[in-house]
Order: sequence, then C-alpha cells, then structure tokens
Amino acid sequence: MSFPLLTATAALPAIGAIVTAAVPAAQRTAAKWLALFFSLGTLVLAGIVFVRFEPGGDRYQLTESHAWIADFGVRYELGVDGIGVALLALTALLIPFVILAGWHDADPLETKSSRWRPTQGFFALILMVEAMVILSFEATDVFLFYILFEAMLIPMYFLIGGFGDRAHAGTDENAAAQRSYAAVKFLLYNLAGGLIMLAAVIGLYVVAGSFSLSEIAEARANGSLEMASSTERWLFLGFFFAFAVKAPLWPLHTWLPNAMGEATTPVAVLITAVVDKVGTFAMLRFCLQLFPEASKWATPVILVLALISIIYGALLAVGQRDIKRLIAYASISHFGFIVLGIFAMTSQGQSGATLYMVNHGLSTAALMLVAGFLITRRGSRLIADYGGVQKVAPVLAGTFLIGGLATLSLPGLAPFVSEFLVLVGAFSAYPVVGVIATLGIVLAALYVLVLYQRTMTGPVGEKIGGMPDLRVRELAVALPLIAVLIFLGVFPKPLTEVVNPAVQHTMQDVQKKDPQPEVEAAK
Amino acid sequence: MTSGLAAAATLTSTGEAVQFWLLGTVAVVGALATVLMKKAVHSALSLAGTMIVLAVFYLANGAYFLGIVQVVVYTGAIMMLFLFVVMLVGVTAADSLKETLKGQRWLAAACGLGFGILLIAGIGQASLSSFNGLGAANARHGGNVEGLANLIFTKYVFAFEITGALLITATVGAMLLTHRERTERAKSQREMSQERVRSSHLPPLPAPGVYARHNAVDIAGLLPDGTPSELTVMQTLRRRGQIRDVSDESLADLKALEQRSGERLGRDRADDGLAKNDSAGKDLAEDGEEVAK
Amino acid sequence: MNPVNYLYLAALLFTIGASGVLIRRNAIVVFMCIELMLNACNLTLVAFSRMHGNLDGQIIAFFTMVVAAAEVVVGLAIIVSLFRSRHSASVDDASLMKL
Amino acid sequence: MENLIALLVAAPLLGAAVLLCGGRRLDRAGHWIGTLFAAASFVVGVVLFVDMLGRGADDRTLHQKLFSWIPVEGFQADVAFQLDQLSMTFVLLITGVGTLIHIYSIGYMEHDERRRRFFGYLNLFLAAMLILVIADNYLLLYVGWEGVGLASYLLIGFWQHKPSAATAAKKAFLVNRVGDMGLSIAIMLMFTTFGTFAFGPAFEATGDTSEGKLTAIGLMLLLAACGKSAQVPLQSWLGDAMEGPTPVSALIHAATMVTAGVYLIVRSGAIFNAAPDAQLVVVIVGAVTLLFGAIVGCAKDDIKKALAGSTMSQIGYMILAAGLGPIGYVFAIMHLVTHGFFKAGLFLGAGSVMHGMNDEVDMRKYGGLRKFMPVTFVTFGLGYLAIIGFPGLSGFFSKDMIIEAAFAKGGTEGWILGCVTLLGAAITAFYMTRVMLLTFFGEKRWQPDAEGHEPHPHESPKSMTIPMIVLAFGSVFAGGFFSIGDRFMHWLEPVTGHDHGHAPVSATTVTAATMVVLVIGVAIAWTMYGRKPVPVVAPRGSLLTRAARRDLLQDDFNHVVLVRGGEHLTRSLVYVDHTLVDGVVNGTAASMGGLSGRLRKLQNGYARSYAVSMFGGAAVLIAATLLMRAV
Repeated sequence: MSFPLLTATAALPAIGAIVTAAVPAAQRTAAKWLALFFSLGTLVLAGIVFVRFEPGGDRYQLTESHAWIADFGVRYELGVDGIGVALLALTALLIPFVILAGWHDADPLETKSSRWRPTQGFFALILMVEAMVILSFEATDVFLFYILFEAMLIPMYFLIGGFGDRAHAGTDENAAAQRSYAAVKFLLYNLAGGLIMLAAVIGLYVVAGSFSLSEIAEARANGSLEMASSTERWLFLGFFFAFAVKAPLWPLHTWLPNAMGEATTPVAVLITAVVDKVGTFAMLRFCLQLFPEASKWATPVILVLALISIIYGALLAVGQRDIKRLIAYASISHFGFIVLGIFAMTSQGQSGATLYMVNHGLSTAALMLVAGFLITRRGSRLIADYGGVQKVAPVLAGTFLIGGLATLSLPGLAPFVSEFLVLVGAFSAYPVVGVIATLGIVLAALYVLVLYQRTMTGPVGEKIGGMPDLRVRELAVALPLIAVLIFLGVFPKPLTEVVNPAVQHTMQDVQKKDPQPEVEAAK
Repeated sequence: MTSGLAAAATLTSTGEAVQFWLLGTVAVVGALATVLMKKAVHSALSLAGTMIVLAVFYLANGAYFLGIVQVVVYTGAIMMLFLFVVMLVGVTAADSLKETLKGQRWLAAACGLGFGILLIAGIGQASLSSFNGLGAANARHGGNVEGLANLIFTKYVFAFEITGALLITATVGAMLLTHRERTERAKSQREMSQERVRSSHLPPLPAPGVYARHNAVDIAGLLPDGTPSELTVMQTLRRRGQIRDVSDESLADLKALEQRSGERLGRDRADDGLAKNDSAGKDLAEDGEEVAK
Repeated sequence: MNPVNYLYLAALLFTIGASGVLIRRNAIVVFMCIELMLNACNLTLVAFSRMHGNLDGQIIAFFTMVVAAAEVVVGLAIIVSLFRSRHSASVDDASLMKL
Repeated sequence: MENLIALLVAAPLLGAAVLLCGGRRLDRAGHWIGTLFAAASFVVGVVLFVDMLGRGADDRTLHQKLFSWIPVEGFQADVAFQLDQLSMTFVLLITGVGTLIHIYSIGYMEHDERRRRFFGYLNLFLAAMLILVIADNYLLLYVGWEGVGLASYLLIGFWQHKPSAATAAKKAFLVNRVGDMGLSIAIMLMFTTFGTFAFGPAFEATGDTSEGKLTAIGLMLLLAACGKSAQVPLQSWLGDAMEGPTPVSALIHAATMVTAGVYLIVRSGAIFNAAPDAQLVVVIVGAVTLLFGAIVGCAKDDIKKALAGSTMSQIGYMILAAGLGPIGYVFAIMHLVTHGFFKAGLFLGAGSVMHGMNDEVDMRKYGGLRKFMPVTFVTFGLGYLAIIGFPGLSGFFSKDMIIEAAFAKGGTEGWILGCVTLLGAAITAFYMTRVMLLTFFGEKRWQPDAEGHEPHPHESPKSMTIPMIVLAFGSVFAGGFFSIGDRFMHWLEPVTGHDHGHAPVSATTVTAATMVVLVIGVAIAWTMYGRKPVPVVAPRGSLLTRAARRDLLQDDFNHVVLVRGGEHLTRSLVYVDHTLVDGVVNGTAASMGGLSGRLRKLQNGYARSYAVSMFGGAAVLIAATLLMRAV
C-alpha cells in the first residue's frame, strides 16, 4: 500500500496541535514556533498533494479506504478531486499566515498563574481546525464528512469565545459578554444546521444503504438507485440548509458579523477564509453530486438568495462602523457570488466559484490581517477612530489598499478572475441574474473605498500620529499573500487546470451543458 | 372458617357483610384520621387502627398467615417504629395544616377525587361478579400457611431470597444513615471538667422548675424577678424549641395577687403600676413565643 | 355481600393515602400515608387471591409487606438524619431539587 | 517585431514596480527612473511605428500572444496584444505625452516628499493605458480599463491628506465602476452571443447576430465609455478629479485616459455599425455632453475646473463623431490626438500658473499674468487658439472635420447635430477666451493668502516649460500635418473604415460658419471680461450661471438621490438586519427561553408538588385505559 498522503496532511497538524498543547507554560515562544513549523510542514505536504494530483486522471485521486464502523457501512474514505485539491492548498497556505499574524494575540495579559497557558491552547486549536478542515475537504464518505463538519465547531467555539479581540469599545466584562454571545451564536447556528443535516444524512443512509459518496453517486448515475423526487428534495434541503448556514447565505448570515467582529483577526480569517469554505465546497460536492435533480429544482430560489446575499451584504458593509464587521458583511456578499457560481450550473460559473473560494480566502486574509495589524496599533475597531494612517504608515496603508482592491476584484488581482467567471457563468445561464449580480461590483468598490478613505486618508487622526509601520513579522504575512494574489490574478492557469476536470465531472452529474453562444446556435 | 371454605359463589355470608360494613367504616375513619390529625402521634395511632382492621379483613378473606403477619409485623413492628421516630423527632411538634404551596390542596383534592372516582369506576366496570374462594387452594397443602410456604420455597424462592437480601441491606442502610461519624476526638473527663471551670457556670445549672410552680422538664424555671431562665431547661429541648413558657401564668397570678391586696388596702393608685406590669408581662410572653418559634 | 366491596374499600383507602401524601408536610405522616396506600394494595391482592382461588396474590402481598418494612426502615432513618441536620421534618424544607 | 509589443507595457510596469516597492532609498532618483521607463516605452513605440510605416497598409497589424490567461471550458481569455494603426496612434500619444508630462512633473512635484510614489503611479498609469489600447480582446482591455481607473484613483487622491482629494478620488473610481459594470456586461453579452470576446472573431461574428443583441452590447459599451470619458450622465467625477496634481489632470484627465471611451467606441465600430440604434444613442450622449461641458466650463472660476468642463465638451465632440459611424471615426481619433496636444498643453500651462501663484486656482485672483510668465502665456495662448479652432491650428482642422461630418450624417439628424456642434464651437470660443482674459490680461487681482504670503508670480523651471513648448508645437502643427493630403485618414482607414457621407452643405460653408460663431463667441467674452475689470468675488449671476457653477445641479441630484438615498437605504438595512433578520432568530431563542423559564417554575423543588403531577398522571393513565376499553 502506498503512503497515505491525504491522511498525513490532516494528521500532521493534528499531531502538531497535541504537541503544541503539551508545551509547558513557560515555553510560550517555543509553542508558537512549533505551531508554525507544523503548519509549514502541512503546507509542504499539501504542495506534494498538489503536484502529485494529475488533472487529467481519475476523478478522485490519492484515495484511501478503510472500514470504520462496519455495522453502518461507514468507511474512512479519503480522496481528492480538483476542487478538493485547490481548497486543500488554500487551507494549508493560509494557516501559517494566520499563525504568524496571531503571534501575540494570545499572549497572557499578565501572568495570572504559572500554569495558565492560553498561548499553547490558541495555536493548538488553530492547528486542530486546520486538521479538521483539511480532512473534510478529503472525506468522500458522507458520514465521515458530517462528523468533521460538526467537530470543527468545537475548536472554533473556543477560539471565538476564549480569545477575543483586545480592541473593543466597552469594558472588559462587556467585551466578554459580547464575545460569549458571538461564540454561542456561532455554535447554535451551525449546530442547528448540522443537526438538520444529520437527519438528512441518516435519511440518505436509509434510502441509499451506504455512506460512500462514490458508491451513491455511481448508483444514481447508472440508475440502480431510484429516489422519489420528494425524498430527494427533502434530503437536498437538509444538506443545503447546513451548508447555507456555514457558507453563510442570506438570511442565515447574522452569526458571521458577530463572530468575526468579536474574534481575534486571525480567527476571523480562519472563520471566513477557511472554515466557511467547507460550506460552499460541500454544496458543490454533496448537494450537486448526490441530489442533482433536487439541485436543479431548487436553483431559482437559491439564485435569488445568492443575489440578495450579494447586494444585501454589500449594502450592509457600506453601513458598518466597525472595520471587522464591514469585512464580514463583504464576505457575505462574496459568499453570495460563490453560491451564485455553483448554482448557475455552467462550467464558467462553477470553475469561477471554486476559484472564488480560493481567491476570497486569500483576499480576505490579506485585508483582514492587515486590518488586524491596524486595529492592534490603535486599539479600536471603529472606523471613525482612524484617519490619515497613510501619512504615518504608508506600507500598512499600501498593503491594506491592495487587500481592499483585491476585495473589490480589481483586474490583475486574483479575485477578478473568479468573479468574472462567476458573472459570465451566471449571465450565460440567467442573464437577468448576471446583470443584477454585476451591481455587486459597484457596491464592492463603494465599501472598500469608503473604508480606505475614512481610515487611511485625510488629516492624521487622534492617537494615529506615532503609529509604527508594518514590522518584519507583519510584512512576512502581508507580502506573500499579496504576491500570491497578484500571481493568481495574472496567471491562474495552475489552478484552473486542476479545477476544470472536476467541474466537468460535476456538470455531468447534474446533466447540464453550457448554453451555446447565439452565433453557434444559429449555425 | 367454614364459611370461607364454602364461599365459592358470588356472595359471602351475612356475618361477613356485617363485619365488613362495621370494620370498613372504622378503617376509613382511621385512614381519614391518619391524614387529618394534626399530631403525628395521633396519625400513627389511627393508622395502627386501620391496619388492625385490615388484618381482620385478611383473615376474613382466608389469608390467615397474612392476617397474623399484618398484626405482628405491621401493627406491631412498623407502626411502633413509626412511634419511636415520632418520639425522637418530638411528639408535640404539631404540624400546622395550613397549606404553603399555592394551589396544592386544590390540586391534591381534585386529583384525589378524580383518581378515586376513576378507580372505583374501573372496578365497577370489571367483571368480578363471581369468585372461587380460597378453600381448595388452602386445603391443597394442608392449610394456608403450608400453602404459602410451599409457594415461597418453590416458585418464589428467588424472590424470597432477594427480599432477604433487601432486608439486610435496608438494615445496614438504616444504620449508615443514622450513624453519626465523630469528626473530633471525644473529650476526656478531665477536659470537660477544665472546660466547666473556665466557663461562667461553675456551679451546676439550675434545675428546671426552680422558683416555678411546675416541675415539668420542659418548663423554664423562673428567676427571682419572675422572668424565665432557659438555662434551667435541658439542652435538647432548648434546641428543639420545646420549652413551655408559663411566665405569663405566674405574672397573671402575680397580677391577681396585687389586685387582691390593692382591693384590700383600698389603693387606687396601684393601677399605674399594674398597667405597667401588665404590659411588661405581655412583652415577656411574646419574647418567649418568639424563642419557641 | 359481594367481595368486590373489598376492592372498593381498598380504592378508597388508597385514594385517602395518596391525598394524604399530597397534603401533609410532615415527612413521618407522609410516610404513614404511603403505608396506608401499600396496605390498600395488599387488601386488593388478598381479595383477588380469594377471587382467583390461588395463593399467589397473598405471596405478593407478603412480599409487599417485607419490602414495605425495608422501606420504612430506610425511610425513617432518612427522616431521622434529615431532622438532625435541619431540625425539621417538613418535606417542604427540602426543596433543593429545583434548578 | 511582434515581441517588442509586450515591451511597451513591460517598461512602465517595471518602472512602477521598482518605484513602488523600492522604498525610500530610491527617493532621490525616483523621478529619473520613472521618466526613463516612460521614455523607454516611447522609444519602443517609435521603433514599432517606424517598422509599421515600412509595411504595406494591409499588413500593418501585429499580434503577440503571451500566454493563456483564463482557460476554462468554453471561456478562453488570453494575454495577447494587437497592434494596428489605431492602437499605434494611441501608443504614440500616450507614451509621447506621457513622457513629456513625466518631465514636466520633475519640476512640478519637486517639493513633494512623495515624488517617487507619484512617478510610480504615473508609470502604473502608462502601463495600464497601454494595455488598454493594445489588448486584442475585451477582457484584457477591461484589465487596462480598470487599471487606468486605479491609477486615476491613486493620482487624484495623491494628496490624500486633503479630504476633498480623497473624496474626489473615491468618487471618480465609483462612477467609473458604474461604467465598468457596463463594460463587463458587454463582455458577458459578447461571450453569450459570439462565444468569444477577442476583437477579430467577435467582429467577424457580428454579421450572424441579431441587431437587438448588438444594440444591447453597443449600449453597454457606451455606458462604459460614459464612465471613463465623463459623458452625461456619468460626467460628475471629472470636475472633482481636478483635485489631483495638475500633471495628472493633463495626462489622465485631458489627454489620454478620458479618451479611452472614444477608443472603445471606435474600436468596436464593427458592432456599432450594425446597431444603428446604439449609434443614435451615442450621438445623443455626445451632443448633450458637448453642450453640458461647454456650459459648465463657462461658469467655473477654478481654472482647472473650467478646463475640465472644456475637456468634457471636447470629448463630447469625439463621442459624437464616433457615433456617426464610419463618417466620423477618423475625425474622432484625429480630434482626440490634437486635443491631446492642446489640452495637455493648456493644463500644463494652468499648472505652471498655479505653480507660480502658490497653488491658487481661482481665476478671479489672477489677472495680467502675461508679463510675469511669458513662456506660459505664449504656450497657453497657442493652446487656446488651437482649441477655439483658430484657422491653421490643430483644433481648426479636427473640429471642423467633425462639424462637417455631423452635417454629413444627413437628414434632420444631420442638421440638428451640425447646429449643436456649431453652437458648441461658439461656446468653446467664449469660455476659452474667458479663461485667457481672466488669467493673462487685465489688472493683477491677486491678494495675500490667509498667512499673509503675497504670491510672486514667476516663470516655471525649464523642466516644466520645455514640455509645454513641445506640446504647443504639437497644438499648432499637428492638425495641419494630419489634414494635408488626408494623411491621417489614409493611416486609419484600414482599421476603422471611412465614409464621406452626404454633406448637405459644402465644406467651405461649414468652415465659414465656424469662423462666424468663433468670432461671436470671442466677442461676447471680450465684452464681458476684457473691456471692464473683473470682480474678485464672483457675482451672483443668472440662474443658469449658478446652476452651471454647480455642474448643472447634476451633483446635487446625485447627492440627494444616490448618496442620501443610499445612506438611508444602508442605515435602514443595518437596522433591518439587526432587528428583523437577527430578530427573528433571537426572537425564537427568546421565546423558547421564556417558555422554558415558565416551565421551570413548575419545577419548584417541592416533592409534594411533584407528587401531585405523578398522581395526576396516574389518574390520566387510568382514564386513558378506561377510555380505551370503553372504545
């Protein structure tokens, strides 16, 4: 048997989490370095996966399969398709930056007792999340995926509730209350989604007699597994609801601004750039593959929800006073685009959606982490507390601007590619939807530029004067992300090559063909 | 006994009927008294009465063994145990029958009534018009006791053994529950005497009833000024709050004495002093009540 | 007389006992009421035993007595120790079960 | 030779990268590096131009494919360039004027501590603009399109510490985004209609396409052009964009970027030719803007804003010409080029004036500057003569052609358009004369500023005057050079095609009419501003004047409807999100909590109370049993 590469990519951060957690209280710095090294190791493994993956080969590659709970036919089945590989790479790429950016975020404020070890816990939890997210991108067994989907909530809950943003307006108690509110809200929303999904998972098992994605998909494809359309729809809705909460889609989005606002910025990035991607990823992998007919049935409603998300998220972002909440609402808008791309059911739309997941992860990470550096300096999340930062910290302002431009999908930066593909994909299938979604790009410009204008330009604000520019550690976070953003904006081919075949498979699953151009249709 | 053996039809003898109606009334009254009597002792005694009646009913129903057991074990042992505990806890501590839980009494009454009606309706519905009587069953092994013994040691032997184990366990459990672990070393006699010398009461505590007109243990002795001293009452009774206060009686007596002597001496001005004394007495009585509570 | 009357009597006693449990606050009296209920049950069993013409009902009544004895022993022990710690035998004083 | 094309873009891009990433150590040499890269690009452009001249008219288009950009099933976008005569014209204009303005900026920005970054942004702009004009497909064009938007944003807001500059920059970007939306929808439409958005295949496919689709594409392209070229209704950003440093106004907001809309329409000629309805709208937009800009230009006291109005108006001419179809394409581009020269010259002159006047922009506080700044006066004057169409100068030729072409459109339409363009010419003469008179003639009207500094008007350094002189040279001779022997027409004809149309009046008549309106305009301006002294504080003015000062109330409209409305919308949405969307969920949670709180009260801890429920439960069970038996 060959080396279980996929297991290794998930196991390494998990081991890292245990090792980091076990570091003694005094060796705080050692814990940080350990976490960083483990995340870099994971990145190397993910790189190997990316290289070993053959775009033209089988649908699922590097597969592993072991019996797990034999009585229910639950298997430990792993395998990646192009979409999985892309997201795997994104996760592995982002975590080192998240760790670097959060280097001091979990330092104990004062040494309460020698046994108090928040730092170790913080980094261990981050690595734990990484392990689970990576494994969920690899799981091809529905039950295994479900377990990971839910288990992820545990470390996330502690990350949100246990390590708050130190820059808050109110008193400590007030902040703690808001933080625990945010954490509980996050947990309850996702748990509610997850429980409904559990019902659907069980229902699927009852109907299909198996949890294996490939088996069920194959059975569906060759007609040996007939599903009544009402059954299929209910199961689809069960799955979709959970993913829509996670993604988050309007109107299930309200947990995200709270969670992102109250969590530390690295954790906020973790939420929106990594964990939430599991939701949209699962829509592509599970909803479309397992329930193609129901997916098509639900498409009109979902497209409308996605459109509302796009416009609504953007408008709300414009109205925010808190930097992090603004970015959170911007993310909601972007998730709307992703869902739009997935359910447009065209090659361009789905490729675009997959790229969008990756690019949104990168761009939000860049914007949010730099915003985090800014917030740490001033100790406030309110936009009104800033002004003229550009004058005192030009590099910070510059990187912030680039992050912002990526968020508004400026051509030349990676998100443009994906956003345009999504729009084209949506437009070619549903022109009106495409046109309305295009409004989103104007609104994106509005919230990004308003944010930039109010924080970075104008006269130098109060308490901004002595603000230091980015330090080496912070540059080590911002610059590579920007470099990747530019690279993928100019040359996204390595990604599209990997993603395209997977998208074609999905298109076959749902039995959809791209609409023909009018000219060729006329011929 | 012959009537019992013969009673294989639908009706019993008239004698039994008379017995039933007479004793049944007693049983119900006893049960009601158990529930309604203010003092636990009275409840216990009423319950004992009901149980004896039931024993008679058992006998009448041909359950001779059980009838005897009922008298010996239930009435004799269990009820006495109850009485012991009542004594331990305090005979006089009467329950106030005032309900503290809102709506509890109404709910209880409604439930009881509904339950009773339903139960009786249920029994009425059941087709129980004929019955076999125990004659044959008792006779099979040569009597009721033998019949029971046969069953207990054959068919129900395991249940029997297990109940034995249960009884042992219950005994141990009761010991465990009532046993109080000594948390500190017992004081030696020497230490106790030293302690006594150091305390403010070197001489023996005053005996109850000193300067009083009672010699009951639960009545505080009066000090020379007529006020009761709790020190004269046993510590246990003090803790339980079972001190009877008779100071008001003695004060009333004093008052009567004063009045009489006043009348005799023709003093009018004594009213003031009397009034004063009266109020003082009332205050004292109230204090005593509060202490009792 | 129809022996069913024994059943009616038992039902009546049982109901009285049950109401007593609900109404009284003194734990000892509550206990007595429970005993009353058990006795009512025993009477039923004995009556049924006679109706069916076999002794099994009496056996069960016998067991009930034994169990009742054990229960009384333990229950009274609990009351005694409760009284020791609280100086009260009221069941309402022990209301720690909420929340 | 094809391989050189990428170099055109690469040079300024590299310059931008070096300057922006180089850090402070490049501060002292930054402007030279920037200028060098711009000049390098110009040199490459000239080399390519010479090469192109050396080939036959039909063999002049070069292609270079660099790499496949976004390869997705059915959607193939390449990074590929196409250099034909039209692109070449723009390349030379952009790199040429760009280089001159780089040189000018060395002097103009001398005292600015962030000069290195300014040059970085300028280089970035050049690169983006070059991508725009040499892209061989619409998606890559879109990259350049947004790229120049970004550069424009950065440069307008260059003095970010001024809130007005930051706001203007944001406004420019946003309004442009609305236009960009049009372009992206147009690209999507092309993709769904033609299956491609590369120029060549797309234009070939126009023949097989329904006119409706083409009209839609055309209108969307027009929307894009309106945004970028500041045409009504998306013109509002251009006036505010004057917050940027003057070289920026000259390069981006006069000579090159704002003309990208014209390029787009001319480039998409094949589509517009097949969609007459779209063309009609183009012409209307051009005509309206032409007058709009001109009227606004008449009322502004800020020299740069007056020139901005003029720019708008002149681009209106170009758009109008482009909307005329093959009759006008060539003239649109020709006017674009000459306008690039004289308007850049005018802006540089204005910058020079401001440079000497402590950055004062109010023309009412100038006056009589011709004595203090002779070189500026002469170059500005030549630009002025060129723009009003003084015979023999550039503007005369190019504008005259457009007016002729407007008449040549034929029918009522032609007459209306012709008259509008003539009217525009008259107003142009008026407001430019006004600018000229207010600035250089009359009494000096400047006063000490708030801190008591008396301005000392002086001539600008050589680095600034030389570009002005070069541009003035262009303003004078370019038109003649292009027109004599229809050189420019023959140069562009292979790309754009040309049609003479049916002029209802002869060219001579048109020229004569132009002359007449020109004289009328100048004369009115002279009577108003030349003969009597100009008040320093602007008089109240007529209703029209006041409206024109406020950009004909278009900004107010935007403010009330879009800004205020938007603010209310977002605020109410924030409220809705908090109370309604979140409230539904929180409400569910709260009601559950309330319910369980109430249920919890049943759980009072009293054993007797529990006993009641048990007893009641038993009763219910019996009842149920009896009931079941009864049933």
